[in-house]
Amino acid sequence: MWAFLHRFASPPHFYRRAGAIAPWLGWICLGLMAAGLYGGLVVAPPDYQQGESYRIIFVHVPSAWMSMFVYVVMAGASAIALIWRIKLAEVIAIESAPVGASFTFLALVTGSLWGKPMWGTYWVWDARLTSELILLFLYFGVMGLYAAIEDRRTAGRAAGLFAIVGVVNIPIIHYSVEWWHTLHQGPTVTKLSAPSIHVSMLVPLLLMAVSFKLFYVTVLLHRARCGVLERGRNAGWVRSLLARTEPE
Amino acid sequence: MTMTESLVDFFRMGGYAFYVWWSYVVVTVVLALNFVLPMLRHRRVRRDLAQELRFADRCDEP
Amino acid sequence: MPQTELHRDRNPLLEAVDLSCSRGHRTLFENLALQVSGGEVVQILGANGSGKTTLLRVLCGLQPPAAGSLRWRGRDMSPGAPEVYAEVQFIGHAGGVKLDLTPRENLDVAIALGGRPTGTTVATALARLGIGKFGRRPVRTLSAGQRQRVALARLLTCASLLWVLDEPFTALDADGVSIVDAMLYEHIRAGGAAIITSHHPVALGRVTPRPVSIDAGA
Amino acid sequence: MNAFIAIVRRDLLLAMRHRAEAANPLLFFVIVVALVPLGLNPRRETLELIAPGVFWIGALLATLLSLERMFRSDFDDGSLELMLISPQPLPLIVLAKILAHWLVTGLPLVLAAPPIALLLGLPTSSLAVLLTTLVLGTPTLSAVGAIGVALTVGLRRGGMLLSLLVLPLYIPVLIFAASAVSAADGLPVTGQLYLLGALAVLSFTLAPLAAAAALRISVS
Repeated sequence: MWAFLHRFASPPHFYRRAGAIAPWLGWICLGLMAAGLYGGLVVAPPDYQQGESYRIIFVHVPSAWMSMFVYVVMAGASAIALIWRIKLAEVIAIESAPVGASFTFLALVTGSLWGKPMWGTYWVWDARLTSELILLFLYFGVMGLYAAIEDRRTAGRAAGLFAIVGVVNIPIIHYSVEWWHTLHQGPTVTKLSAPSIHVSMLVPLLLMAVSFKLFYVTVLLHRARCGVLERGRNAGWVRSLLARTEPE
Repeated sequence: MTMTESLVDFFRMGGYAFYVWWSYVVVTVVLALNFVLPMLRHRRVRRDLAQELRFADRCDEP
Repeated sequence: MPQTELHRDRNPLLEAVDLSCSRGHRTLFENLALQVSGGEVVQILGANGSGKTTLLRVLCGLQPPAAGSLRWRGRDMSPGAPEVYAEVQFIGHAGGVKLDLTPRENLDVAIALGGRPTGTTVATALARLGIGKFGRRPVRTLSAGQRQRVALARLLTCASLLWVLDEPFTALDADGVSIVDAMLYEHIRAGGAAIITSHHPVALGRVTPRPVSIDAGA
Repeated sequence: MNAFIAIVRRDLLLAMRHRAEAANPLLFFVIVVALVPLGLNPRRETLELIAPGVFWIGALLATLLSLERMFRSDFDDGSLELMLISPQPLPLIVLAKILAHWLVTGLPLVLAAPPIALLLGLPTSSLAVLLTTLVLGTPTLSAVGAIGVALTVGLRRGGMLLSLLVLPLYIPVLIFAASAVSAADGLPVTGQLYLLGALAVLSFTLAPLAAAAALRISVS
């Protein structure tokens, strides 16, 4: 197992393997997303309470799940990069940050668009939305730190360390925001969680969740190929790769 | 319910058309950007590196 | 340049095996092999920007190399290993001297950080470097050469096997150079070693440093 | 152990040599607190409602303002490299820097709290709780801030980025401290104080390790 991982982690291998896998994952993700959307928008019955507006959960909830999932993957990859000094793990961590930030932004936008019909205002200091907002700041922190430091290697390791510090703080922040929210609970705030899930709603939701995960992996593979290329610009394999494709 | 009526009803989303469709539009746009931008960046990086390589060969830097 | 290896009985103090370093995307040097044994002074020669300072910082473990490995007394040197730091003294360009403190206060802190005082008192160390009477004035009021001497005084007050000095002679006058030359001489006679960098070869009276060029890799 | 004391003593000595500069965080804090009634209205009941939050946000910003000084001068004159090269454990040295920073910034905030609380019309009954939250909270601010400073010490204009990194991490302290002070007269506050204590212990043990690793990365 370790030998395979080590071989896969070597940039040239990764560059080729990722190039091969990415298109397949892309198509599977598209298929699942189409099925999920069809199931969610057409098949699923309207909710007895919220009518049709609840259909936003098919993008809101998967985005929220993904925003958290990507941060944990980023922190994990950063830990691997810092402890075992694997360049590929550092590239994966750094390239995941923008995708995670996009999912967090989507969770916030869809959350507030869903909040308007339900609570009458676009933004409510609901515990989960507030945690998402803070998570977005943490993402900007990682990306800001990476962009601020000139040397790519130092920048990658510093941003990775902040991702690890962030992942340790997320449960603390989430708990304190939940606690703070119950302290100042508005009288009629209904929970943002999905209404009691009927199977006809659950299936599309899961389909969308899986397709979002595949989307993340596909985009990550593309971005990581770019990162690996940039990182190894004066490495031998990059020279031979480029010389081969653009013959003099 | 004729075809067009059910279609119109589908897009009305029980009066919440604005919120539902706008959130789906935003999701589609952001996901599309996330998919397309790395492609462009990849092409640009390859072009820059290749060009850099060619420049290096031409003035045979040590 | 063939490696004229004086075969010591024990392993060399510090050994770098095909070390390579880069700054940003530019590779400074590649597969550089370097061996430093007790009782010798190695002088790293190289043009500006050839990575001399980076090499010194890598040798002291301040900076991880892009590739290659370092061995301290034959054992692999994991970065940040305390047993190595107890033996190494590094004086960089900035010298590590606080301008608002007096030389005495600076040296007291250095001793507390260094961990192994040599018994030479702060006063004698400062006197040895010719700045005995400035001991109680803020370093801010001293000249660049005198500040460099305050930093160098650290070598006398903290025991260490390997001195890593980045351009120690630039701010020093002839008198200062001869003092450092004497210090180096005593240090290597006591079995210590030193790595120094300098733009131009320095006429050292008693010590003949072994030049190592950073480009050729020796 | 004497390395720890030497670093704390050295930093206090340096702060004394720049006594004027050491007072800046406190003056900043007073001005921020004084601005609020001018911005809103000075009537007692509105002030009382927002006083705890304003107080703690002021403390947060004052600490943030002075964080830069923790490693900046050491980075510039090379003594940071001296610390990294020293055989003494780096987290211990970082803890000494955090303690020194708190003594110069956090302690004055705690001592100046009573008169400033009057400025904001905080009831004297909640003063005791305010002081407890400050004593527990401000060291945590210094410790967590040390991680952010260590990450941005290599940057010339790291100030703005430092606040983006550190403020999200300050949120739990702000929530528990401000709510403890506002619930002080009458409602039980032990829950918040225990949590503040837990945050303090957590940050004293983990922050020096993270900051030490960050320093090694930033200096390399």
